[in-house]
Amino acid sequence: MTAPALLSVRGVVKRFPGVTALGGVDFDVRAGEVHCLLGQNGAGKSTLIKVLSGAHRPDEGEIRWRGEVVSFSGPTAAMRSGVAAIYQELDLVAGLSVADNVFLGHELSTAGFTHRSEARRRTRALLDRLGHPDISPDRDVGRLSVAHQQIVSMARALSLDGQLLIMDEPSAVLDPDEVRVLFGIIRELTAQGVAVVYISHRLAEIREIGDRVTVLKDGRTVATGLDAREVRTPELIGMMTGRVLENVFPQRKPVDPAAPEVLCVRGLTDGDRFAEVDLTVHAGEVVGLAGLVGSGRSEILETIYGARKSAGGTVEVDGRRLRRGSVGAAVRAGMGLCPEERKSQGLLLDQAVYRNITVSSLSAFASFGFLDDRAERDRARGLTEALDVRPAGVERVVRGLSGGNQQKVVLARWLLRECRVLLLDEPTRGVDVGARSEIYELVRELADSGVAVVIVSSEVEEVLGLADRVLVVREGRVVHEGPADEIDESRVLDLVMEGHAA
Amino acid sequence: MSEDTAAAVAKEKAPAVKESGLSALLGSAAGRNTGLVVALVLLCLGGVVTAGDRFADVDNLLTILRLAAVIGVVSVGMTFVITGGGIDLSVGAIVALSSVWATTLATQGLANDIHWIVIVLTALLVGGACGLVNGVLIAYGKVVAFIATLASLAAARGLAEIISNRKTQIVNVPGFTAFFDASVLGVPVLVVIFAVVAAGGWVLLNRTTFGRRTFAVGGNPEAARLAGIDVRRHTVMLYSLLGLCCGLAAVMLIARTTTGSATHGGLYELDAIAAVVIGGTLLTGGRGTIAGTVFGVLIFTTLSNVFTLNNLSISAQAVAKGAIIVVAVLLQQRLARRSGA
Amino acid sequence: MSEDTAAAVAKEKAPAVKESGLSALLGSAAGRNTGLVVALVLLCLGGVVTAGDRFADVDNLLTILRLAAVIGVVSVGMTFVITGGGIDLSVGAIVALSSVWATTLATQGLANDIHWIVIVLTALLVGGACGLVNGVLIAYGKVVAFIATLASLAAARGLAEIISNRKTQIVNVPGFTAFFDASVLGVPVLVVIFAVVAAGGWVLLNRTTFGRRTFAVGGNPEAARLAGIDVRRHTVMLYSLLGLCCGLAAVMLIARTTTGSATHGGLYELDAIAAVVIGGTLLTGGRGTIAGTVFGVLIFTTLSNVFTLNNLSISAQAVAKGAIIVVAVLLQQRLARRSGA
Amino acid sequence: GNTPQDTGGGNQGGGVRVANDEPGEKVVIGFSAPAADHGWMAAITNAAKAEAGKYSDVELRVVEGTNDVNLQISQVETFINDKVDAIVLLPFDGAALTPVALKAMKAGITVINVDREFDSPFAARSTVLGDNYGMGVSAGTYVCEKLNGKSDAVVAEIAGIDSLPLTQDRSKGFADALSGCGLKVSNRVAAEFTVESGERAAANLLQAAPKIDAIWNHDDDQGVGVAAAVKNSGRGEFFMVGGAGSANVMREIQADNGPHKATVIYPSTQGADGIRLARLAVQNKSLGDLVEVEVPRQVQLYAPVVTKDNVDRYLPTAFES
Ligand SMILES: Nc1ncnc2c1ncn2[C@@H]1O[C@H](COP(=O)(O)OP(=O)(O)OP(=O)(O)O)[C@@H](O)[C@H]1O
Ligand SMILES: Nc1ncnc2c1ncn2[C@@H]1O[C@H](COP(=O)(O)OP(=O)(O)OP(=O)(O)O)[C@@H](O)[C@H]1O
Ligand SMILES: O[C@@H]1[C@H](O)[C@H](O)CO[C@H]1O
Ligand SMILES: [Mg+2]
Ligand SMILES: [Mg+2]
Repeated sequence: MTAPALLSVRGVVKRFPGVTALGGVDFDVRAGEVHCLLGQNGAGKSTLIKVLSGAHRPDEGEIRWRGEVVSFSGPTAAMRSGVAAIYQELDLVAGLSVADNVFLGHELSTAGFTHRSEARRRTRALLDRLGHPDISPDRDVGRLSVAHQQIVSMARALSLDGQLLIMDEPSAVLDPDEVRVLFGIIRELTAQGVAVVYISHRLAEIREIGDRVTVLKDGRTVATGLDAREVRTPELIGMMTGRVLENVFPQRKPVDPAAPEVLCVRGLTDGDRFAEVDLTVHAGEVVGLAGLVGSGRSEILETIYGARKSAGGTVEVDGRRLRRGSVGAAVRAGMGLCPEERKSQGLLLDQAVYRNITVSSLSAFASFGFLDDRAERDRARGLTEALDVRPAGVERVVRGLSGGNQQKVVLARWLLRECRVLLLDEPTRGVDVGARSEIYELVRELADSGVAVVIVSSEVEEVLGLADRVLVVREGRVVHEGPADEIDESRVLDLVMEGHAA
Repeated sequence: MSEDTAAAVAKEKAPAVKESGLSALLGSAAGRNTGLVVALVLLCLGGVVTAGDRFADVDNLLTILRLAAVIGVVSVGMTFVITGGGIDLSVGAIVALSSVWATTLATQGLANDIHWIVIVLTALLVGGACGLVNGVLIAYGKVVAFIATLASLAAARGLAEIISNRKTQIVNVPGFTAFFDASVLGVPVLVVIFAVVAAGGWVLLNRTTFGRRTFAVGGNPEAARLAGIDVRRHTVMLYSLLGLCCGLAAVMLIARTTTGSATHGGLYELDAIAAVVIGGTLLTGGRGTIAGTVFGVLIFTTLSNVFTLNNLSISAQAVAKGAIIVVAVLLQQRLARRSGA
Repeated sequence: MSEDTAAAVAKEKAPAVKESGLSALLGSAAGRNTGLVVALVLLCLGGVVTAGDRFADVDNLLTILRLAAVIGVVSVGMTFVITGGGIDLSVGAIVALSSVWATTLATQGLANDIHWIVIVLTALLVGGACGLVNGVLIAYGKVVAFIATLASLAAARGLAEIISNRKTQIVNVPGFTAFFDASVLGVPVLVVIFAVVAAGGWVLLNRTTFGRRTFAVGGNPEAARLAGIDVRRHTVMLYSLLGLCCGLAAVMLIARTTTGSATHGGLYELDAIAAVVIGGTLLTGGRGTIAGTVFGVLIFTTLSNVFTLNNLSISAQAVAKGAIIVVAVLLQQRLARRSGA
Repeated sequence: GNTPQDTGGGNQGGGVRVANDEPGEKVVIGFSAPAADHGWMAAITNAAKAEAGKYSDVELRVVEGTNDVNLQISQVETFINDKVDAIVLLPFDGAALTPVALKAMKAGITVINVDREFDSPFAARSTVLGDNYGMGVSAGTYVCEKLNGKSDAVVAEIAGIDSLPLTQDRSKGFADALSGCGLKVSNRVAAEFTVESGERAAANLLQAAPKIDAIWNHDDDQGVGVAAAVKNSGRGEFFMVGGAGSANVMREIQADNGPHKATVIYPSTQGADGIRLARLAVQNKSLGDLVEVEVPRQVQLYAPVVTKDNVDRYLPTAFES
């Protein structure tokens, strides 16, 4: 490929108060290619995206678009030039319909009056193209699952008809099936000459869809223009993290068959999304729930945790039955939940990292209700160091952290509490390769110390690699249960999709 | 592409209009506002039972509507600001200042010399300008809306007092009074104005890009910015719009009372916000309904009408009002939940 | 693990306390509130320049503090509710109702027979109960705080009027008056109470689990819930706390005026919310500062005092007040931004 | 000059020139009143200012009008700190301001209480009062006369701010006078002394009572709104009596083209009287036409009924609301 660069970036610098997010980024994007951006959590990928799409103004550096130096005055200017972006933080407006969100800012209108049916029709077409005839253009976006919101974001980006499409971790919330559809569309677009900048922490995806790779580390380009199919994995990881990682999934210890049942769920039903779920987790065991997006796994976890009221069934921890619909009771009994949507369900975005970590363990730091602030910070510091949260500093406000680092903060909260039962819903979503193996490591250590772990993940590989036992959930029912080493990825996918028009 | 669109639009316009016609509008509004409708109906039933014909009389219903009109216009404007994530405490003061400015001897002189429309234009201009100042302070000065408009409240009332020398200014412009005292097919002009503003507000909020963007700015300003919306400019427009509504309300109040006064519009901020919020608009922004606001206004005005018809003591009225508000809201919630909205 | 923690806590307690001592407290409070401090200092300078010794006189400063005390206590309570994501419009009405209930003939009779503390307890009880009702309506009834407390406002004022038969009730309990009229080392008891409430509020908000949970509940209620906090119970506690503050404020107002009255506490809701918000507490919840609130209250009361000393025209005062509020906020923002906070 | 300067305000304070007007020692007077949220209250302050302006030996300090008793108390405290010679105080709530007035008196400051009465005789050197009960009686008596024995007459009342004791006094006087001729109030609403509230209350009242013979409205500023509502309703079967005595209403009475046929005066010149009394008391002068050596303890103003026949006499001192 010797086509001239569609976009060329030189020496871009972006600073935030106290942090230099980008310290000199160079890379080129050619028409018709899929250019992948790789880097650890906090490396600056999302910031770069925002600079390119006009959402941030760079402090230094030069951006050339079709050979001319440009300085986008805002997102509108970028969109007009043909740059469309899907942001990591799913910036949609709850309360507006799907169609309204798709055309927000570039509404179809005459003299200010919107053409609603036309917008609906086009949205319908875009959603169909994305393999989602099930999403209604009239639905309130706030009521959609994250996965479906991601689809809407993609529809929105497609509706802009851009020459450059930037996607910041689009696959994080999608299941394999949907990723396949997404890749189909990317291929379609690149064939028409559209350039795609693609961000993902999943190296397999990069190999499958990418043409060239640029690696960022601490806000700088460490390598650019690498061939996505040729470059070797250890080399990539080395460039991203500066160290060599092997053996992503930790060694499993066989579960002691005599270990006590810590979590025991019987006939759990919510009367809507799932029914008759039985689940037993022994001390030291990791149980994985596999299933498609929307299969009801999150609801199952939330109901076990008491965050939703069940319609029937029981939940016991260490043989003691929990009150229905009471998170307090679950937490007191030693349960912890890492929710699926970290931003809306997990984090106190405007508060310090340490406060986010200790919020569920406050009484451990208090005597007569008075907190020992310093002890809190120290414990939190220990955990953030162990999880390699970057930038370091427990006083930092969580909002300023990158997506993956935010995820680690939520994890740290429950690590601190030392639960009896830990429910993890997509714990590695948006987490980089390095930190991922650290999280796997931690989960394993917790299990080995006697904690009962339930993990939901859309990455089958992760479920199989981490769990001792696997449950496959389809449309709210458990359709398979068995040891993880007796089943392989394709079998799980078959079970997951059975009866699903794939 | 835009030609495509135009064609497609042309083709689909007819059915679209049919679907979004009056009955659909009423249907959907009623659906989402079941609780409010029920509350209003119960209130009216209460009126009929306790006051009989005196309540159900056309004159009385027109009286309720006329009373609702002034605060109604302000509330429609307030719906936009709140939906857009803001709040405005200065509306009453803006009404006062506009009413005073539009009825100074100088303005009335001009009105008599030129045309009574001068009074209307002055009030709209003053109201719009106040709104503009609020908007600029909030959007560009980054002063929290609550504080910025609280400051405007103090300043506008003070200014109104200075201009009027704290006297009630009586209007002596015959054309003006005649126009606003008239009726159109039996409906008082003030009520017609309210209806037009409400309908216009509904269209603006639900059928235009301005409205869509208002939801976005209020619901998720960052997303709105990323979508290319100029959030600050939009915010200024929202407050200016509300300011215009206040100016219009001032005109209506001048017509109703035949006066301009620095004491006009007392506590309108609370009344308007209450009507908007009880109507179902979220105080945190991003969700708003004009129909709900209109119901909210009607509930409050009907309530005081029924109380007066029953000769209830003011204290008992207050207690009953508190209780009824809570019941109305609980009703609205239960019914809205049931209908899955 | 909890033993580990406990041990760690015990070990580290001493230095932690040292660091969080008075100087650190003042330092950090001043740091975060630079703009407010500057605004207050400028205001005082203005006072000294225009009124000289009449302003800088001890008696005058005590007058300012005494004025600040009543609304100050309410504002401290309001800081909790707003930080916790709520709002309370009924505070003035609760003050009125508490003041009336605590000064009925019956209560005063008991107070004369038993001890004047009966008056205090009655006011606290009534205030706390009102807060509890608000909290329950909001947390369990799921009525929007704005509407729930607006309803309480109406109901509590109405009730106060009914109980007092709209007459000002005069207090004739010598012990009560004597106690609250006294001074401690030259500082009036009312001011001492305010200081204690502010200090207690600061500790509660910044140094206890209750305070920390308040931030969490206000910052992201869903996340707080999933983190195991009983958000509804906490909400009820927040409103009850504010209710108690209102009860206490009622006691202070009774002491100051020797009366209970249904008209007491008019518009305290606006004053308190304004002080809290100008102090830097976010109206959307999740961020709150007691020190800021105290500065907010002092700014408003000093402003009134300086105006009083200067014999400014009343209307001009209002205009100036508006302008000064805006300037104070802009100042606070610029200075806060510079210090990176 | 040693004569009171004409402020050009014209109609405030008829004031005859007497020897008392000769300038004496300088008197600093603090003045505090409730918020000027309605015409009468604004007029009170305007009249006080105008009166003070007439005397070269009076320095008047007017503070922000407020309905927060706490703030008003602190204003008086500031006056005490400032060691003013006299305080003219129209308290938002008489009882609530009593302690601080007592404090002022103890500090040797001459306190003149206006309109709303303190609950201790020691809290003021002198009190200038309107006659609220008497106002009701005057209005009621006039209504009785006008209705002339019509026993089934419908009488309505539009009160002012209902939580004020003075409103209750007025209503009581009105009811007492009506019962004298066998009538009673059949419909009663309360407004807030403002034009707008008067219009609103009246609009509802007119619906509540399909047929009315007489209406008494407590306050003429709100009366402007009441008149607008009446005009709007097209009703004219009744006559109206006003209250307080604003120039606007008196002009209507004079023109005899609106519902207002009479009004009962509640002088807004009380504030001005307060200033004069304060000055005299501080300067140890006596009240001109009285034999007394001292300023009297209490002056209660008369509440006459103004009708077409005598309106010319009252119009010049009526307040422009
Ligand atoms: N608005 C902001 N304010 C302050 N710091 C910020 C802000 N946005 C990003 N940063 C900082 O900039 C750095 C880069 O963040 P960015 O979100 O670009 O990382 P990323 O590569 O996208 O990481 P991830 O893979 O976790 O999404 C981080 O250190 C982050 O803390
Ligand atoms: N096919 C669907 N039909 C209806 N609702 C759906 C569907 N798919 C997703 N949803 C919505 O998505 C939400 C999330 O679904 P759920 O939590 O059960 O998915 P999951 O199995 O946990 O998948 P994920 O891994 O994406 O969280 C549901 O509450 C539901 O509202
Ligand atoms: O405030 C009231 C009213 O204005 C009334 O009209 C006269 O008496 C005053 O005290
Ligand atoms: Mg990112
Ligand atoms: Mg899920």
